[in-house]
Amino acid sequence: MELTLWTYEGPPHVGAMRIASSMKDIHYVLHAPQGDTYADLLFTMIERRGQRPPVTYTTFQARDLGGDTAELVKKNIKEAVERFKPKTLLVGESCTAELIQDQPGALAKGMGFDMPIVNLELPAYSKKENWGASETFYQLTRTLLKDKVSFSDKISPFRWKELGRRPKVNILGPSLLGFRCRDDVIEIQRILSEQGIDTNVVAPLGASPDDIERLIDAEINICLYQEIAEASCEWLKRNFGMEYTNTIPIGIKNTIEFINEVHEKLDLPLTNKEELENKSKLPWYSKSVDSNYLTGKRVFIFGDGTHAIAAAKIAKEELGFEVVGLGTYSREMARQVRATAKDLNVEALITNNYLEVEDAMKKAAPELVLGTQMERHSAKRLGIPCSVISTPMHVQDVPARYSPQMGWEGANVIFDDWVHPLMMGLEEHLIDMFKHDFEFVDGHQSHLGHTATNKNNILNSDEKKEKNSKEEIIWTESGRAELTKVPFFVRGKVKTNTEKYAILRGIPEISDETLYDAKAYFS
Amino acid sequence: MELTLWTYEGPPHVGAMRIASSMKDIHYVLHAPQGDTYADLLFTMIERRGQRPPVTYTTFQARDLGGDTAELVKKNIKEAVERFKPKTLLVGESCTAELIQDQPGALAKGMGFDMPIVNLELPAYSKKENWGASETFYQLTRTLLKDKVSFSDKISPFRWKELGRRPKVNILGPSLLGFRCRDDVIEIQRILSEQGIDTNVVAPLGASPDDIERLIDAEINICLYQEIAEASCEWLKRNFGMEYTNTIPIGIKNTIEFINEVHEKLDLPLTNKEELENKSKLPWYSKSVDSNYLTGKRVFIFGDGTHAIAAAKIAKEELGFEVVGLGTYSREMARQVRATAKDLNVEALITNNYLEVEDAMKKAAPELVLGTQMERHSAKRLGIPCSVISTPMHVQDVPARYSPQMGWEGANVIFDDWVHPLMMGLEEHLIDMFKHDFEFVDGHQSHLGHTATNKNNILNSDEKKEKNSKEEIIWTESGRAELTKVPFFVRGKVKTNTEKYAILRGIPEISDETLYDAKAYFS
Amino acid sequence: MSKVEFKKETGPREVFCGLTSIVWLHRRMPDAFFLVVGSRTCAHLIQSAAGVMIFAEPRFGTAILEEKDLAGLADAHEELDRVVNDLIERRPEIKTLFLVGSCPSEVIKLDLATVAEKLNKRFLGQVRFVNYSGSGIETTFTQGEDGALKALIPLMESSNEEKLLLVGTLANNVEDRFKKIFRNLGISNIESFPPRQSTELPKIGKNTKVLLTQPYLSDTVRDLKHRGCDIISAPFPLGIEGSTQWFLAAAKAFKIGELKVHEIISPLIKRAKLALESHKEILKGKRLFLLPESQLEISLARFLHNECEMDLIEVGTPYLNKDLMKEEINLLPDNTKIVEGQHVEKQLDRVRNSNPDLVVCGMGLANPLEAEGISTKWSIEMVFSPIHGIDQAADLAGLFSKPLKRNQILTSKTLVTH
Amino acid sequence: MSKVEFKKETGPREVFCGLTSIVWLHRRMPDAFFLVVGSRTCAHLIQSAAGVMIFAEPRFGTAILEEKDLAGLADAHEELDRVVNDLIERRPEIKTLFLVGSCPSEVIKLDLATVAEKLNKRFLGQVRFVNYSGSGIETTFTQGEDGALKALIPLMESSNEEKLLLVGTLANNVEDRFKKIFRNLGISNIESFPPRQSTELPKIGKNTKVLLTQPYLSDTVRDLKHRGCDIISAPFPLGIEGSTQWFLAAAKAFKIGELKVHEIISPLIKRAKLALESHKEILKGKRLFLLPESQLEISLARFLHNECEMDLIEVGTPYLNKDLMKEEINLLPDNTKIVEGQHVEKQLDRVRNSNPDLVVCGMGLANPLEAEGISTKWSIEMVFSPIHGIDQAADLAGLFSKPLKRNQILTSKTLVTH
Repeated sequence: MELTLWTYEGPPHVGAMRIASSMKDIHYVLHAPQGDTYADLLFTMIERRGQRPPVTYTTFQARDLGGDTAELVKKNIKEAVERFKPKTLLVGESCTAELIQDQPGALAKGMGFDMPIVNLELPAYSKKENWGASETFYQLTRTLLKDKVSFSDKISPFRWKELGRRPKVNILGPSLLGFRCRDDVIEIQRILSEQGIDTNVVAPLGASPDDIERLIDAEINICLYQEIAEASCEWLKRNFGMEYTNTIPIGIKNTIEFINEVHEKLDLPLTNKEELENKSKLPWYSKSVDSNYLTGKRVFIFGDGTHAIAAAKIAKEELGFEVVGLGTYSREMARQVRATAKDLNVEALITNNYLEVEDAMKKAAPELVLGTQMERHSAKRLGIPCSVISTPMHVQDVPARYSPQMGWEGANVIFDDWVHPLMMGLEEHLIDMFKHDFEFVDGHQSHLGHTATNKNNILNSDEKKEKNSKEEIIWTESGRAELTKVPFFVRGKVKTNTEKYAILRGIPEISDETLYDAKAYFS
Repeated sequence: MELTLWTYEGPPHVGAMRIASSMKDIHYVLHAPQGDTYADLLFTMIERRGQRPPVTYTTFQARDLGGDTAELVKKNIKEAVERFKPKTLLVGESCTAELIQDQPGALAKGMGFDMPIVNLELPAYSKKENWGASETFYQLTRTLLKDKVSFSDKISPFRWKELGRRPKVNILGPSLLGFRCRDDVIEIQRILSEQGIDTNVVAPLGASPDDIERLIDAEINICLYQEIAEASCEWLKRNFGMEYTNTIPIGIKNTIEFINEVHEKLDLPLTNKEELENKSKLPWYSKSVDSNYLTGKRVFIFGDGTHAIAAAKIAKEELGFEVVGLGTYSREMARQVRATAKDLNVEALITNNYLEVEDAMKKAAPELVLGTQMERHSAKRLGIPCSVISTPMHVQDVPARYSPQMGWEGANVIFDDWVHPLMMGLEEHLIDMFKHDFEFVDGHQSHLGHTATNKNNILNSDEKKEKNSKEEIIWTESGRAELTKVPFFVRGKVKTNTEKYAILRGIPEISDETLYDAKAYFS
Repeated sequence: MSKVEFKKETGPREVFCGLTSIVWLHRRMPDAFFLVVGSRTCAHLIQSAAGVMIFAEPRFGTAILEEKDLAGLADAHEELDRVVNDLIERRPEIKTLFLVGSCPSEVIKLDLATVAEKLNKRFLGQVRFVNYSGSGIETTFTQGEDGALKALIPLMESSNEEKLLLVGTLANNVEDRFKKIFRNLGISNIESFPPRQSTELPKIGKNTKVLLTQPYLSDTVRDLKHRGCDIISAPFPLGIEGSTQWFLAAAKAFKIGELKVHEIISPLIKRAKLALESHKEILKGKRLFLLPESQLEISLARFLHNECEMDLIEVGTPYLNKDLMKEEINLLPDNTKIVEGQHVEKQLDRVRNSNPDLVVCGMGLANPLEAEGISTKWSIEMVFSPIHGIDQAADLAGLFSKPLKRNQILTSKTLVTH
Repeated sequence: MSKVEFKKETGPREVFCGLTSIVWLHRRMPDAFFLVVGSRTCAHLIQSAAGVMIFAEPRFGTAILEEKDLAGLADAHEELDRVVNDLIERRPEIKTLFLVGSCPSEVIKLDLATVAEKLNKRFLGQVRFVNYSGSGIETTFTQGEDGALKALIPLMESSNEEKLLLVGTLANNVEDRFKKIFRNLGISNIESFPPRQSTELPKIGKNTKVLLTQPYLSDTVRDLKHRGCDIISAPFPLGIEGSTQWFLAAAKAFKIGELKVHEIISPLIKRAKLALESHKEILKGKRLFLLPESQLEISLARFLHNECEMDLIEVGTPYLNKDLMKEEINLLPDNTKIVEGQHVEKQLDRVRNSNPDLVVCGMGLANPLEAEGISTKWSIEMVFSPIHGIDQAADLAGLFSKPLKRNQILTSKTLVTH
């Protein structure tokens, strides 16, 4: 049993719903009690969908348990098939139904329909949402393509040459409730098209079962989100020899590397390499002298594997930040996140517990947090600017405007989204610094809260706790006075460093000079 | 003499610089002392331009005044022409040079150059930046095209039919330091192109003098920003018979009306009218049930004429807000703003004094402010969410990402930019409402400041002032207690209304019942 | 009883389960903690329904069952013990801990009552443990509150003091208004259940006169009756009419004359009618379809028809206690069609065929209906907003007039939904 | 004096005028108000230079001349009178009002001295008026402070008390550090000019020993000399070397032994050297080009060469007072090329031809140079940052190492600039 106040991921059947809702001509009969219908609102409220998810809940009740719930399943399957006439039927169960073992998938298969039926067995007590989505997409792909395995030759990534047409690729992974998938797909298609590469199928987002059957018309697969598509890509590689890409095109460097990888895999010459550097405004905006203050800003990153890894790279190499924390809730991508963290000399935080993330954030004393909606709120409590880079998300993460994370425009979006909160933080500081009290009797309203006041609170409350753990280090009046002169956005770090230094040198009282000594020591 | 702590517009020669810097192959010799070079940073820092403005400052000093400043002007003109080899030369003076009456334009014309020379006389002591930009663009257009007037027939807007080609239009008005001009131009060109209409010339942004000479190759002009382009459009109409558009395509309704207007002027049938309604996400996002709370939100609008008028229309008709204040600093557009305000039953505020705007804002007790950077700061002080819709702007108003205000994507951008601050305000409120004290000892960090606390301060300080003016109206304990139960974002308005009601009815003390009476009265 | 048409329907539903009521119960009693014993689905459900509240207020959580907990019940009990210990150690300010059963815990027959009993012994004098089920196989949405209140009744001491007991969660400011009005009527001993602190449970007995504020408390009412309480029969205090009759019924139970009641509330009624006017203008003659969710549907239908002059197409309700709803049903117009239960697909067919102006429904259905050009109001807002009482009648009407007004402002044609 | 190469240049400039110094002066003396008498250009210039400060702090403003003010000077005087009256009515907390002349007010010969005199009489005991010119036809950037301080000298009372007077605006925390160190040296009577409150002007006289903190105060120094003050000759306290010699010079003036000075500051020097190390690693051997703006250029060049081992290509300065800068110039390496004045186009040609690693320049030039692939540091930051003193040496070096470090991190090729 695990005590959970909040969870980054839903249960695996919600992952299955993400795949079903992303696609056309699919229906999902879910053996589940009435309460599980809450999941519909994720799609209709967060994504503002104008269609209900294509899901029929069997809605069994306590009184049905004594009777024949299997009959209830069959009745619902029959009604759903008649009403929605899907081209492929997904059948599965949520946590409660898993316990009563009605085998809805097997029941469906015995009902004599001639459409493909995918039996989804998603262990609700050990797996989570992204795994469920990945497994569903994999089972669906497998079901619809398995008969073609034996009849098909291995697919050569170069065959477009013989076929005398532009190369074709599939874009796999984008789904509803994924972070900015809607726009990433547009951006990546645009980039590929500019390079003379056609998109064969995008799936699951917007695809029908027919499209899944057409996957093997492409030469290679673009694995756009590993959390969702890697299992399917791997199966397609094993069974049809289809190569797939490993680079996630988030940030300028990764986008260029991605374009390179696609060209290499297809054996297509890359003719406009020089141009690529100038497709996004990020490099110039980052180089512009007003961005100089970004150098070395301490950033803490937590999110899904794909976005956390990409964010770390952009933060360090493209914006000149210092990454002081990196983590993910995607256990499936723990290995990759650990590798990236190691390169950055930080320890990766792999957890599903947001309180641990908040603690780590507090310890790292960052100047910017990049995280999920939960980190946004944790950062808010700590008075640290934050930008959201990953699911789980809220309705404000599904903007009306074109807001990809990937490709050239994605890099532009990232520059704006990450720098704006920092800039606002700096504005706070400057206004605070330049304001004079008698002119601001009502107090100055801040988007970060009354930074100065609250920061002091945080310092004070930290202090109380730390006094015990750090063997009663005392701040003298001069030390304390000097500390308040340090700009707010580095004050936390200066305080920690000075105390570290004092412990190291066995200095029991921190004066203004200790502060300068520590500053010199750590510079 | 006018006491000014801050001004919405710079002097007219800065307007001229905006035109010169927007264009290619132009150089501007400005008779001005060294300090006036500050204007370069508007372009290199706010717009992050990688080129210096094409301006040579004569840099006369006190010691030159006794001598021959006219010679200094000629020396600088000569050097500038030799170094920069412009195709057209602008010559003018800033405020100080205007006083010493060297007539730099006349001097330049006497120097025997064979390029066109535009003599800019911009009265610095009575006109402002936008007027200067408009006048410069007009003088430039006139200078480059005046010789063609007598040789040219009136241009028929229908001549594209006889010529057997797609209709051609000019897009006039976009300039550097204009609000989102860079992206508006792209959006409008896209929309016109989809309709089968070609862009002949965009000016001044990106145009050369040769392009100005080509203006008459188009059938009609798109007057995209009246502040800058109307004078030129009018001259082109008078002298070449070129029609120009009046609708500013900001918001869905105006964009559709704009497309209609262009089609009508060109006598081009509009074939995809039905489609147009669905080109932007704004209508659906606005209709989505999570937007229901937007209905009747009180919004205060202040900016340049073009953007303020457009904002009022969108606010009312497309987002369902109530416009409680509308104003502009553009005296040239006062008539139009007054007309719009009249339609909305509010009084237009025409002023260049930001303190007057802040006062009006306070009185109107809005829930959202749409304004310039100055209104953003005023709103911040008052704890009201704000979105920036107009110049004058800061570096954060020149985002890396595609951020038009016009057309379909412009409407998407507007939805996000206006609703996000409101949503954050609401989030504050909800978190505040749902939080429980003992769990938030450090206080909750807010992007609006500690709303509750500060709101109380504002109420209290207001109260002190109002006690005198409103004949000592007293809030009883029950009235005060009831008022604190009102959600923060309407509390100010409820307070004002209740007091209004009390005065109207001659009630000296406001109890909880008075509050309910007033609420019913105003509902 | 008026000639109302009743129908029952079964099939797939689109409703919240009883766990959702934790979202307002934890607000009402900030010294309590609600620990759901369930699956990741339960945790995800509550956080999805709670929205932004989850970020401010972790006074509810889930003990998520894992593979190993399913192996043997003994182990599960032990695990739950551990989780509760951890929780109480970290949150020593908790005074009452609700162990909330869920679909999976019910199916595997986890005995929360026994667990609660053991824990009560161990934490005697520090934390009280109660248990109830919010499972979706037994309860719908607001029924969760019924379960939670019922679970508290055994903890309530007995007293023969005469008092008025308001039963059902109210917004604090509405509660204050009601108490003020009752005091003006001459009823001074008034208590609320649930109280604002879980430890301050009212005492009850044969002189306790129970006045329900919410219609979904069947089990609670039954147990209060068993404890000797007198249940005042009345419609519910939604709208002017319902509230007036509700006050009258209470007054009658306390032998206060009707005249006195009218004297106190007629100024309130007068201004409420004034305030209602602008909303009525929008709602009048509009056709309303209520889908089942909150059990408030019948009272809302009565208010919206009788006071706002809306036409009722169909009134859905997840569950119907004809006895408790008797007074309400009497006030409904003839031929009102009440449908208990749900077959969501068939019901939506009826919605589409009946061409309604407004549909009251859950958040999962609202946007899809809007996309079809049908205005909607989400029912969940009714349980979060202060809508009870005469003074709130206009605000209650406003919840329904606002989407219609918005629809008038914005273009009304069917939109492509991106 | 070392063999330094001097050159003068005239032509179009790219520098701020003296009005800009209001931006830090109003921060230093929060009880003062700076009223520029000028044009809309002046108002726009200050708000553009002040950036976000303008939103927080309206302690400066412009009386904007209009057509009608140009018609006759008498009317203009009257108008100014009216504006000042309005301002003081609205801002009764103002203690000192600086009337600041501008290019247009100088050209039309508006006599601010006479206006100030009249106003001083009228507001006697309430507000003091002083006037100076910040006009761009007479002053460059930091020279505005020189004018403002010079204008205050007549208001300073005389005293023969022995004291150390630090002259030139310092960041408050730097000032505190300096005072602490001087006290440790045994100098206890230390005052600053400008003071933190405009009304608390130090008294001066023949026992006042003036130690300059800023190199741009020629006129102020002249007038202080006239008042009998003793000017201590020293380099400026930028970097370890400059600060050390500055302390030594002050100590000498107070007859404090060198040994004592070294005893006090050697721990500071030791840690400053340690802190400087990482910056020196980046700066060492890099080629530096300083464009004229702040008059700090010579001191910066000395620090960056002698302590950070940068190579100096050209040191621009808007104005050179060889007397005041004597000690600094002595510390420069042989063959340093100092250029006084500016022809911005020719100077930029030299920048491009000399292939520098870093250019110090104004905000108007920085991004255009970056776009050509040349790293820059804006000079205006030097007058806003706490850079003085031994403890700040590493921070001062950091201002220059940061852009180079950033350049190393980001790709170094020439970019398309959108």
